[in-house]
Amino acid sequence: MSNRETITQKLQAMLPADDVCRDESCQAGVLFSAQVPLAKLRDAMKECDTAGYYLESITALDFEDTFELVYHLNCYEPRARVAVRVLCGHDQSPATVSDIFPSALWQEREVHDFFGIEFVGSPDMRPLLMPEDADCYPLRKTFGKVYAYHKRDEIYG
Amino acid sequence: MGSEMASDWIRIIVGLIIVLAFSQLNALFLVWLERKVAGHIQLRYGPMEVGPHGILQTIADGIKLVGKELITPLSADWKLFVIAPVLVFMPVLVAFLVLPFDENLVIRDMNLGVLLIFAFSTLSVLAILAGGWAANNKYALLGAIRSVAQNVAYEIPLLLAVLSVALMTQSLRFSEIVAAQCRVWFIFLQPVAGLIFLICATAETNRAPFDIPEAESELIAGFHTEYSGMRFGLFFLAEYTNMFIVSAVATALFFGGWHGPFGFSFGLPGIVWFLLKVYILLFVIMWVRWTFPRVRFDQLMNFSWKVMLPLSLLNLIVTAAVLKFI
Amino acid sequence: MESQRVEPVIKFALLEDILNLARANSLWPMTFGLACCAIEMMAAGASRFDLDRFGAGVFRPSPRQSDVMIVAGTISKKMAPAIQMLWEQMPNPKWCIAMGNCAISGGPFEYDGQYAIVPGAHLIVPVDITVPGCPPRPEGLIQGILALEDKITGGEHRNYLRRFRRMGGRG
Amino acid sequence: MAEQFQEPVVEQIYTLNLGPQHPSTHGVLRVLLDLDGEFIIKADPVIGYGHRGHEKMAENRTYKQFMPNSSRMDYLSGLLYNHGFVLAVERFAGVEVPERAKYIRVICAELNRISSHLLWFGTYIMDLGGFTPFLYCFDDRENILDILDRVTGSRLTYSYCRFGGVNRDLDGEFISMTRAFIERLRSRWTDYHNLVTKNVIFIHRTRDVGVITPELARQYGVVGPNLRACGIPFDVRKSEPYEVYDRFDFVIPTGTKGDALDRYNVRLEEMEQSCRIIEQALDQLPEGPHINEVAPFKVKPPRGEIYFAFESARGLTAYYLVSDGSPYPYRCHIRVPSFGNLQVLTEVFRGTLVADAISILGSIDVVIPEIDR
Repeated sequence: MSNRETITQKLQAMLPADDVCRDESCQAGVLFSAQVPLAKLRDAMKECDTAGYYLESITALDFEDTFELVYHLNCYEPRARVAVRVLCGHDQSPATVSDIFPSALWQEREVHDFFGIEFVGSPDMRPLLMPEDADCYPLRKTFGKVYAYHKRDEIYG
Repeated sequence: MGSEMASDWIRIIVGLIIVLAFSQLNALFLVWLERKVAGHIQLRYGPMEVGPHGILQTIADGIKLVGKELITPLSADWKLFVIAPVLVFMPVLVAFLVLPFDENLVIRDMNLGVLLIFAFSTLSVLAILAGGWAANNKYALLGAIRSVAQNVAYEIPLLLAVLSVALMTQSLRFSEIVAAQCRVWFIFLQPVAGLIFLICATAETNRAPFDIPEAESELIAGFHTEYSGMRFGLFFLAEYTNMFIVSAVATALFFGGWHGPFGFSFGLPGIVWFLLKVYILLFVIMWVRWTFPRVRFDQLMNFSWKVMLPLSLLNLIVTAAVLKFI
Repeated sequence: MESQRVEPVIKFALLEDILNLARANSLWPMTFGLACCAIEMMAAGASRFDLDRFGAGVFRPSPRQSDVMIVAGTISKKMAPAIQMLWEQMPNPKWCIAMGNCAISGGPFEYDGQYAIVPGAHLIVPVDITVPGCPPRPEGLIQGILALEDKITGGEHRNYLRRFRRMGGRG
Repeated sequence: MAEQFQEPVVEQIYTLNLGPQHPSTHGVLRVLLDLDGEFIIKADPVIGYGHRGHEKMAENRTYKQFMPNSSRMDYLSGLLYNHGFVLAVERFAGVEVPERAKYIRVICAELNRISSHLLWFGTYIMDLGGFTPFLYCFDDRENILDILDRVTGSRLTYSYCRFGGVNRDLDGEFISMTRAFIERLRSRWTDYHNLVTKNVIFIHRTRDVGVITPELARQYGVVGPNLRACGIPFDVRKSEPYEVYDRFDFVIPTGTKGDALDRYNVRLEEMEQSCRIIEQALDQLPEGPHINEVAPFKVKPPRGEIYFAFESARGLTAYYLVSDGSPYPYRCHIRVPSFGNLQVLTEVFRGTLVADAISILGSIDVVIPEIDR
């Protein structure tokens, strides 16, 4: 069984059925995206790690009501990209996955730079791209000039 | 006796002045030549605009370096820092005293001439160490350490190679060694020693592919990272003068000095033959520099201790045996 | 910074002229690139454009041995202190060329609310010549270096050593 | 070398600050090296010296206004980034592209890939201390720039693609120049191989240096030629074919050991494969318009998001765009290949020599402003 089938089954077993949406044509670039609760993030990532996936990118989206962390994972097979999405309130702190995927360390530092999201348990939260004495989180929608600041449902609803 | 002493001293002083002028001008010319050779190897021209074909380029560089601010870093050991560039140039000048440019064109023909050159050229490594240490810069220190290790490693096979030549001529006097080559150059009788000498000489002068003490892509500028203005210029000139000296010694020891090939001089004076051969060797050294990548530090050491040293020892033993039994 | 240059009490006119002539024709740039413009700086030093023709092709990696700093690229706020330090490490007399729009004024990256860059090299080091373009072509950089040479000698007609004439014709 | 490396006594360690101004850190990378003699105990790359805030800028301007930024992130393969961005927005907003434009884009993109690899080749040999191949490569690269200059009007930072096509059509002169260039490049391989690939010093400096195992590559998300050098044939042009890449016959070169020599060989072979793609594209080049004239002037993708991956010269690159239905992106994240490729060095550097570190850093082929964005 290929990696992409394994991970679909595992995630479907772990999560409620409508939280995993699969798109065979990969129109939006991902095979399926899984809406994972914050507490289960590390479990989902461990499943991906054992299924032979690698972490492609971590990014955050800033909405009026919440942050959303998007983890893109991929393996060396055609059209197998997975998006693991985690809703994370403005005052919540997700757990680090840098011990599962070493590459997450820098990407979490980057997210911390830009959004000010603290990752619990991360060994190293120094600024990565911003200067050492930076005091702003530039990619938050409250910083600088922005055109829109939406609630999450206005885009994904 | 007294007048002989006096004339000797006059000879040395006049010689030194000539040597100073010659070595400086020659180094400037060599820098220009290097840039032209590099340019033509690299599909470009090199200096073109300052003087015809850029011949005045290095003179402009020199005047500019004289006019630059001399910076002594605050944390440096300033006595050593100041004296190191002078120290690196001094042994170079002494070496010119015994170089046989022509049969009679030598400032002081000593019976230990070969030994004198190598004794003094070893001093320059002290200057490099002093400079790199005094600058209190990590790159400079790394460069100095590498330089010392490299020089010690390559001095030994170099001297062993020279020793085989000395065995053949039973002399350390340049004039006698050159005179012995009037028919056949020693490069044909001692090809292994000649090759070892050339490789070690390239390493001794810190030229690519053995330029690890000043490896630009690793250590910025190596031991002279902190040097500015004419102090840097002295290191630079010393490097090129050193190149000239090793080429001249190689010419005298292996390529027949002032003799033409196989005893035919084609009516040219000895000094022309000598300089011609020196410049051909210099060209080869430049050619090598612009062709090869740099070796790694440990590979360099391995090459010296595991290949060059046994080879040169073997060569010496074989030479001695052949001389003894034939 | 211009105001800090004090006129010397005694002027050695001829000596000063000779020194300036030598300085102008032997501008060693520092090996130092920040972004896109650095590639065009490398191209200017490479075969087709060959800065070495004008004596400016000796790229020195150490600031102690270089005469001109070519600020080639965007100056981020994190990088600005490093650039200032490099400038201070260079021995006098020294010059600075701001290459590319980013180094001149922040270029395309300067906008209302930009948080990451310093808009212009002149804010941290004294700039002598600006070479506009995004990135400037190598010809542009060569033009800038020739202009700097002429600035040092006090006009192209006084640059006796260089045979090429920027304004046309050969000397 | 690693087997000679032993854990050192703490007092003997000293820290070397490599960069941000250093001849071989390719821009403004800074690496803090803990050294024991010449052995590296710990490497801590410090990045961000080229941070320009591209992602924030994207939120401040329309999709079209952001287009020039795309090629300034990775300036060595600017056209590939430009191409990728345009493709992402086109797929997102559903803009039709004429056939001819697709081929033109592929030709120009592959030319740009060759120029990027050529520059890497030159600078890598320069990092190893050989200066001359660098100038030979620049000479060849100038020929590509001449060709691209003709149609794009720029030497380095191209904004050639448009939503729905390309800015200018190719002419016959372009095609003949490209064919002549490929001919010339192939004749140059012998020179390069004689000068570099067969050189004993070069082989000793690269073989078994900086080995990246497939498992290490997966953990750190290494992509592109560095991944293929470990023996994994993963290339977005094959696995998720975009544009017209599925119509061409080309192979993905792979290595076996994942050392610097393998990475070198893979990149050299990739240039040859790019030449093959260009030749096939030139043969198949259809007639027709080069731009979709009815493409909307102001692109407004629907609400939602897209994650579009493409293969830049350094590996898998992706644009992650979130739209709220307005002409301004709500969020634009760029997944850059050098990010993972550089991070793996913290592991690979351990126990190597300073000279090897330079060699490894060069062989990884990072572009710092791309990481810093």
